[in-house]
Amino acid sequence: MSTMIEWFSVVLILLGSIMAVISAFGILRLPDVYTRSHAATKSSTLAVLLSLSGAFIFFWANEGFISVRLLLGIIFVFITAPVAGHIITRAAYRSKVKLADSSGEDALKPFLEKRSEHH
Amino acid sequence: MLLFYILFPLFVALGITIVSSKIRREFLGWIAFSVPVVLFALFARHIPTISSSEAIRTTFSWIPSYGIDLTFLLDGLSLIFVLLITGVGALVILYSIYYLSSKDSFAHFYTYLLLFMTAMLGVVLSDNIIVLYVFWEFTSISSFLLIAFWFHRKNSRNGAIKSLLITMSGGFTMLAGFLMLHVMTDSFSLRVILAELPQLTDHTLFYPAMALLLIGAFTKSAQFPFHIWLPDAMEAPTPVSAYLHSATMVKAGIYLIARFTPGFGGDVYWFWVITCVGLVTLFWGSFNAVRQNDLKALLAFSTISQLGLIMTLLGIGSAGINPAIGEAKGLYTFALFTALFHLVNHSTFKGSLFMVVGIVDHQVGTRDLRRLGGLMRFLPFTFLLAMIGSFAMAGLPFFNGFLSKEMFLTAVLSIGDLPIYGGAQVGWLLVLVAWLASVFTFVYSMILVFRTFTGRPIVDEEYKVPQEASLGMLIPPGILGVLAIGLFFFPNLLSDYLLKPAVEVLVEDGAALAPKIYAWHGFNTELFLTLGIITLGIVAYLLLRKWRPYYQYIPSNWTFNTLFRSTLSGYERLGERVTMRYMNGNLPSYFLYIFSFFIIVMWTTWWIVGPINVTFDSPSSMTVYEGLLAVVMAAAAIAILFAHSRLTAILLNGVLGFSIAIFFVFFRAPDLALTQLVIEAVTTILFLVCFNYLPEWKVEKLSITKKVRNGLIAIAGGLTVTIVGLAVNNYTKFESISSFYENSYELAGGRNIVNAILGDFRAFDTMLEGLVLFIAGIGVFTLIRMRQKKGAEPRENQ
Amino acid sequence: MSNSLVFFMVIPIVVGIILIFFRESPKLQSWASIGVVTALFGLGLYLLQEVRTQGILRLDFGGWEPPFGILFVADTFSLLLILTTLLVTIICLLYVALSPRDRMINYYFYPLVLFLNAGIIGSYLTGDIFNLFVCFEVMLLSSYVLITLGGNRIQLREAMKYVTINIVSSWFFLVGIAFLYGSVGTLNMAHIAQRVAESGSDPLLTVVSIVFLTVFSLKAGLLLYVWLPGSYSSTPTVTSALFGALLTKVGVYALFRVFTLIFNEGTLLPTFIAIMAGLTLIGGSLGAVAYTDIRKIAAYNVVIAVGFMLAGLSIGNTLAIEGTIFYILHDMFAKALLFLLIGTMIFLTNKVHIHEMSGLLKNYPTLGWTFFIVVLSLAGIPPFSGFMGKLLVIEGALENGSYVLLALAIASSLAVLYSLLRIFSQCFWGETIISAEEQRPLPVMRLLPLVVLAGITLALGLGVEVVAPYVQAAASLLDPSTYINAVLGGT
Amino acid sequence: MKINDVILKTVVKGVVLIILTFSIYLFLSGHHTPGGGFIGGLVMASAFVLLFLTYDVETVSEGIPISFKKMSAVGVLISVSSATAPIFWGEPFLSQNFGYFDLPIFGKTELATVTIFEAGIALTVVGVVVNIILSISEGSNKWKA
Amino acid sequence: MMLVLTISLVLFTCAIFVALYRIIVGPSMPDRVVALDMIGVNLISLVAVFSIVLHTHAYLEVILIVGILAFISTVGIARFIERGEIVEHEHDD
Amino acid sequence: MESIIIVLVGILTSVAIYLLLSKNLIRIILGTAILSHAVHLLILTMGGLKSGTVPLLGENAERYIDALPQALILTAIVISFAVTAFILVLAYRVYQEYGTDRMDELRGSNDEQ
Repeated sequence: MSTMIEWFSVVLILLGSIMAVISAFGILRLPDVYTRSHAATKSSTLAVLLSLSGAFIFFWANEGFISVRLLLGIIFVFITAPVAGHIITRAAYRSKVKLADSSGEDALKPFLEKRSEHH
Repeated sequence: MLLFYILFPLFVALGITIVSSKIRREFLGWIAFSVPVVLFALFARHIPTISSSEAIRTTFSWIPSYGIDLTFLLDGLSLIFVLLITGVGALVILYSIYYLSSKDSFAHFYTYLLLFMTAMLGVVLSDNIIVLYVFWEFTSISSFLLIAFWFHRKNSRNGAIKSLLITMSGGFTMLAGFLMLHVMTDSFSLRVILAELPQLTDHTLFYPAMALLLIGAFTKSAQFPFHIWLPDAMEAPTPVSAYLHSATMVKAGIYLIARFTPGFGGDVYWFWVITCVGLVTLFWGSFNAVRQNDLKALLAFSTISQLGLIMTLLGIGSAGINPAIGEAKGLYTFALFTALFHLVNHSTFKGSLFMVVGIVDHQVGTRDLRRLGGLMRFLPFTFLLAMIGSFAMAGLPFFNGFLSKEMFLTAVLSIGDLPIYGGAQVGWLLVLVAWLASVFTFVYSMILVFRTFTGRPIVDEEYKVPQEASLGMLIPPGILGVLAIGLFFFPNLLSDYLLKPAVEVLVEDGAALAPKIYAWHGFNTELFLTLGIITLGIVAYLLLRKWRPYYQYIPSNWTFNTLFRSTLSGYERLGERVTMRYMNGNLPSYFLYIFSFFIIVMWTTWWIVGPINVTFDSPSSMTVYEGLLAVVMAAAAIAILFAHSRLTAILLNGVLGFSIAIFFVFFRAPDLALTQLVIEAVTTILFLVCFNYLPEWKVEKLSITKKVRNGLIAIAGGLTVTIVGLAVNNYTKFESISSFYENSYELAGGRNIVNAILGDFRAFDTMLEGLVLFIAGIGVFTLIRMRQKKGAEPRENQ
Repeated sequence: MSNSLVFFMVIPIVVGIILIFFRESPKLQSWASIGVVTALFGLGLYLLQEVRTQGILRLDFGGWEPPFGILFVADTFSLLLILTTLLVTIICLLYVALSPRDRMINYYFYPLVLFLNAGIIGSYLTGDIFNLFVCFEVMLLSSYVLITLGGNRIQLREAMKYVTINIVSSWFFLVGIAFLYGSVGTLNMAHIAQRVAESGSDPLLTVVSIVFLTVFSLKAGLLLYVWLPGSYSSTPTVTSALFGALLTKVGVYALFRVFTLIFNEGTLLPTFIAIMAGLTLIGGSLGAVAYTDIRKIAAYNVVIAVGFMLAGLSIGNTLAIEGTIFYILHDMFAKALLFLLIGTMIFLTNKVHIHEMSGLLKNYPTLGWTFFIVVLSLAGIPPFSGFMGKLLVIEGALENGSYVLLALAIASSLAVLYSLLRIFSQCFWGETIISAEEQRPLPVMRLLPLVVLAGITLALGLGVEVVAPYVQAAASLLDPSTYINAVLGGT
Repeated sequence: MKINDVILKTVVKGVVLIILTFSIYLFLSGHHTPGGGFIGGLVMASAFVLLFLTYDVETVSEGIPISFKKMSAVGVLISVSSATAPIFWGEPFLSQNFGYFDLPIFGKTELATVTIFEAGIALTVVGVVVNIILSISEGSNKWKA
Repeated sequence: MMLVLTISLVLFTCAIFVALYRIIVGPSMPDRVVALDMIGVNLISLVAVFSIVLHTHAYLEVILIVGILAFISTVGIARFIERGEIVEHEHDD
Repeated sequence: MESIIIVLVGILTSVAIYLLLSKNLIRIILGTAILSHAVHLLILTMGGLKSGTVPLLGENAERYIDALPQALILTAIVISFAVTAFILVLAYRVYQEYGTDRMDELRGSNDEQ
């Protein structure tokens, strides 16, 4: 039984690592910071969730040890990773990092310009 | 008892400083005057005891741990000196009361003078050489203060500093010499040292000690080539010159050499060095005295010359100590005796001459020979005194100088007969030098008296008509003049009571071998020499205008004075040039020195101590990711060097920090990993916070050579650390103490060993570390809060 | 076991921290700190007697037997240094308390001085090499803050250099500790000494010792004194005085401790130290005449003194060590006095270059004579305190045949004399240029600390005999077994 | 430019709570598992730093009216006094004691004096780190003004 | 099982490498921050796996810490990029 | 492993020294930061790297890793943090007063007050 669960957790971890590699590929290949950020936050979050859950389950199954810390960690990463992605992207936009040429038009720009006129 | 004699002037000096504001200034002078008078009387009381070749001794303990005791000894040699010090001192103080002007600070003057007196008494009475040295330096200091008494004058200051530097250098070398003597004999006591020295001639330190000692004595006694400070010291008030440079300070060197004669005397080098230096000084002093236009400068050179004469005599006389000297011992004892005799004579006539010059200066307002003349009419008594002094100095009959000059010639003539040192070859040369010097002496003596007092009076309108000095100023030189004449007629009185006991101290059976002094020896070589001196002297004086201008052809920048000056200024320039070069205020240069030093010393040590065992063996294996991480770190670190923006650099630094944290994870250090992570994050944030106020960095523009240089130093530094690290890693001789800490659960109740070490075994570190952090916090706070107020003076708030 | 040893460190720390809360009451701060330091001085005297009767005292923190815990070890040498440190601190604090109030008082000056003292004393007492590092850091951090305290922009600039160089030296220290721990596996200095001796002076350990030589040379200003003149000459008077008197001595102490206790074999290290000391003497002597800024001149005099002390160490026989101890004690007082005097001169004239001042002796006679005393004292002229040390070191050099060092030592005394006499003759002698109206008043109270220091240097010179037994006891440094037995020989 | 930080601010409130809890956990568990005064303090400090990053200084200081400078001073005082205390009952300086007690709720619990010592350290660390960051940000304002 | 774990370790490491490449190459600052964030996240996973490999609980704290710090650093750097001044003294409005 | 880490320490040291030798303030400060990284690794290596398990008792290990260097490093880390914080602020104050971050422009001359 416990070996089954252990194997399950190990597979989770492996999946996580594959996700990580995929997101890394995204980081490597995507054209601008906004898309890269997408790759980094979305899939990495998934990767870490998978691997942490794997570890959590492994310890549970193997030693009967319920790690509050791991659980906290999962929650924490789950909460913060998107926010981090959000603020980086915003910072990038505000500091006028160019969009990739293939992105089409900047939909936010007219709106912001209008607002700054307003002020 | 002797200690109190010595300290008496010191106490009075202190008293004078304390009460100076409450007492009339003349009265201070009289208080000061009473000191040497009382001391003279006290010392004179001992003449009968001492003349029967007994010595008076007192001992106080000072630093027994190092064998330094205040032992004082009054014997025949010291007695002459203490009487001179107190006697001349009394006269000088008396004179000074009338000499000093109302603008001068009496309190300071007498304080210094009495301090000086203490110092001199200490020098001649100490038996312990360290105590002797203490007083010796004390004489330098107090004379320094006296010379610079008019310190608002630049010349006074320079003269004082010059004399201090030269005498102090001499003093320091002498100290080294003394300490060598201590190393040789294991005693600080003069008597012990003098007794043991003759057996120690084979000791390696014997000649160094002698040389250093001689340097000390020569500097103090203004012997060639150290004489240069003396003319400059003439900036002192005249009473000071009269005291220091006729009777006391310069005689300290003489005293020292005389004192050590029983120890070193038998040595051939001692003999030749002192004799030759003395002769050269004698000649050089008199030769230069003739060209001087300043009366005091003339006296200064004449003093140098006379000191050379005494020195020569001491040198010749030292041969008498050599046991191999045999029959001729009497001859050399004679020289020693003459040295002491001339010492006394010189004090009398030179003291009076200084005072006379002082009177001239005081009454006329100048000492420049070119502006003086015909003063006989205005200052008749002074003229009389000047004549006595000068004639005594010139060695004319009916003055004491004649006697000692004759005896000097006898002594010099005897060098040729020297049985052991091989003086026969050069003896005649020495006689010639001595004789020439005597001719010059005669000439400058004549200049001194006749150029000043005879001839046409040169009285400009700006000068008041000079008047004869007050009685108080005439009495002291008068007394000395009377002595100068008196000693001619009754020399043996002096000889019996003072000189013979002194010679007895220097040479065994000295008193018995000492001659009786006669004014008339019959028609011998000496007399003819003297007659020659007088004849040639008179001719030379009359033809002075013809030959004196030739002096100007002697290149003026070849003197030792120039050497001294250029040494000092060269030292300052060198200091400035060198220091400004390497202490350039540039931090990178400083790091360059530091790391170069480290690398050089490390590699030198390797080279010297032999190879250390460096291999790449490691106890633990390496996994792939550890290797990868190491590569990542190395790459990140190197990338920092090429980072174009500071943010990149900081992020890379963050990568380094995080990687180290991972290493800590790999290497089983969870606590460290945690701390490192948090610290790294906080540090990065700190960097970012501060970056707001700092400029973006620019790419460094360094020349290729500098880049290569820096790179080499950097690589060498890293290499050094690596190599030693590898070697240490291989060194497994000792087990670490840390297995003890594995009992942490039993001992400290903690399962986390690291935490147990931090909180318990080595909690002290942790506590202080908290304090360090706290201080840093305060530091940041003050750095930001405390700023210079705009417009405030830079160092207002000290 | 004597808990009182730790008071030297704990009490200044506690009082310092409490004073942080009383930022607005400078009077309280000053008298409280003076009181504390004085009390510690009394304690020090008591402990000195204790050491004399009972031998080396030690305190194992937490009761952990050496070599596992940290411990304080007090022998005569360290206690003498502590007493001197405390006395100098008292006087410097008095100087501040009696001067007009300064803004820096409000910025934790007193607590920082107390922390500085704690760090210095900790370094003197600790018997653990890593704890020595930590104590150094306490001292250094306090000095970093003190050096910037005063609001002068030059201070900031020089502090930047001072701090970075010291960071590098701390780095060397850690490297040294790492190597040492890696090779002998222990941190307790006595234990290290034992193991190093066991190893039979392995070449590797000699190489490791060079790292320590670098570290302590940096701290002491031996050859690597590049940081010293700038930083010591930019700070306010009292800070310079404290630094000049105390800071380099800690490095000197560490050199003494490490190279008499641990790395005491072979001739290589003494040779290195001798060469470095010689170069330091030369460099200091050259620097002392290179500047017209009186603060710089004083700073280079510190360098010369360091060279002299280390010359004593490199000679290394009993006489030289005793002489050096005398000299260290003397130098702490004399340097404090020198810097205080120079600061007072600058305060009075608002000038720093020698040719801008003249005739101060007429205006301020006591100041002038005190300066004269310190000149003589520093040049090693009897009967002031510098003499005995110089005498013994020279004699030690003679016994050892170190003639070059001997000559350099003597020449450097002359350089000291000349460089300071230049100040005396230019600034104190000469025509008085300050008129009576312009003359800044110099209250007696402000002179008091200076006169007291001058008195101490005279008293130390005349009363050598009082100190001599302690100094002779302190020279037992040369016999490391006493120390090792006291630490490792059980409680 | 006004920046709307609603998302961040909302999330941070929760996150800070997590961090604070975690830091206290780290502090308390330090004796047996990784953690302890330093790390606990540092993590707590980082929570504050996060607050300052997200909000501004004034808002935070209104919410948490603590003088961090005094906090650090108190921290050092606590650690030093807990180190000194054993002297008064005749033990060497810095002696730490620990014992096991049966407490009503927690069962057998280890209580150690070292906890007080570590608490001092933790307070120091929090105080100093926050204080440094506050000082710098304050300095900037004055400078720009 | 070990083999799988090792494979995932290697994979995570590869991801970190790629992110590192981003950090070094850029081109914009936010790129680097994104990469840094990703390194943090991958590190968490790495440590988790490593704990399993080593059979220890000692590093579970590390996981959370890395998470916390990655977040704080990201916020801080983003702030810096956005405004320069990362801690503000007064209210925004 | 140890030798690799020691070599790594050497590389870090070299980089740090090179940074210290440059003129820019921030580079110098970064240099000091890297120096401390290097020495922390070095201390750890000196205690042996993987010679035992994590120094937490109760991990049922035969041998624990040398915990003493870890404690030392912890202290060293905190101290170097304190110093780094201080020197950073100092650097910014220097820049504020002098308007330059180049050390060669911060030499000072003989005739300043």
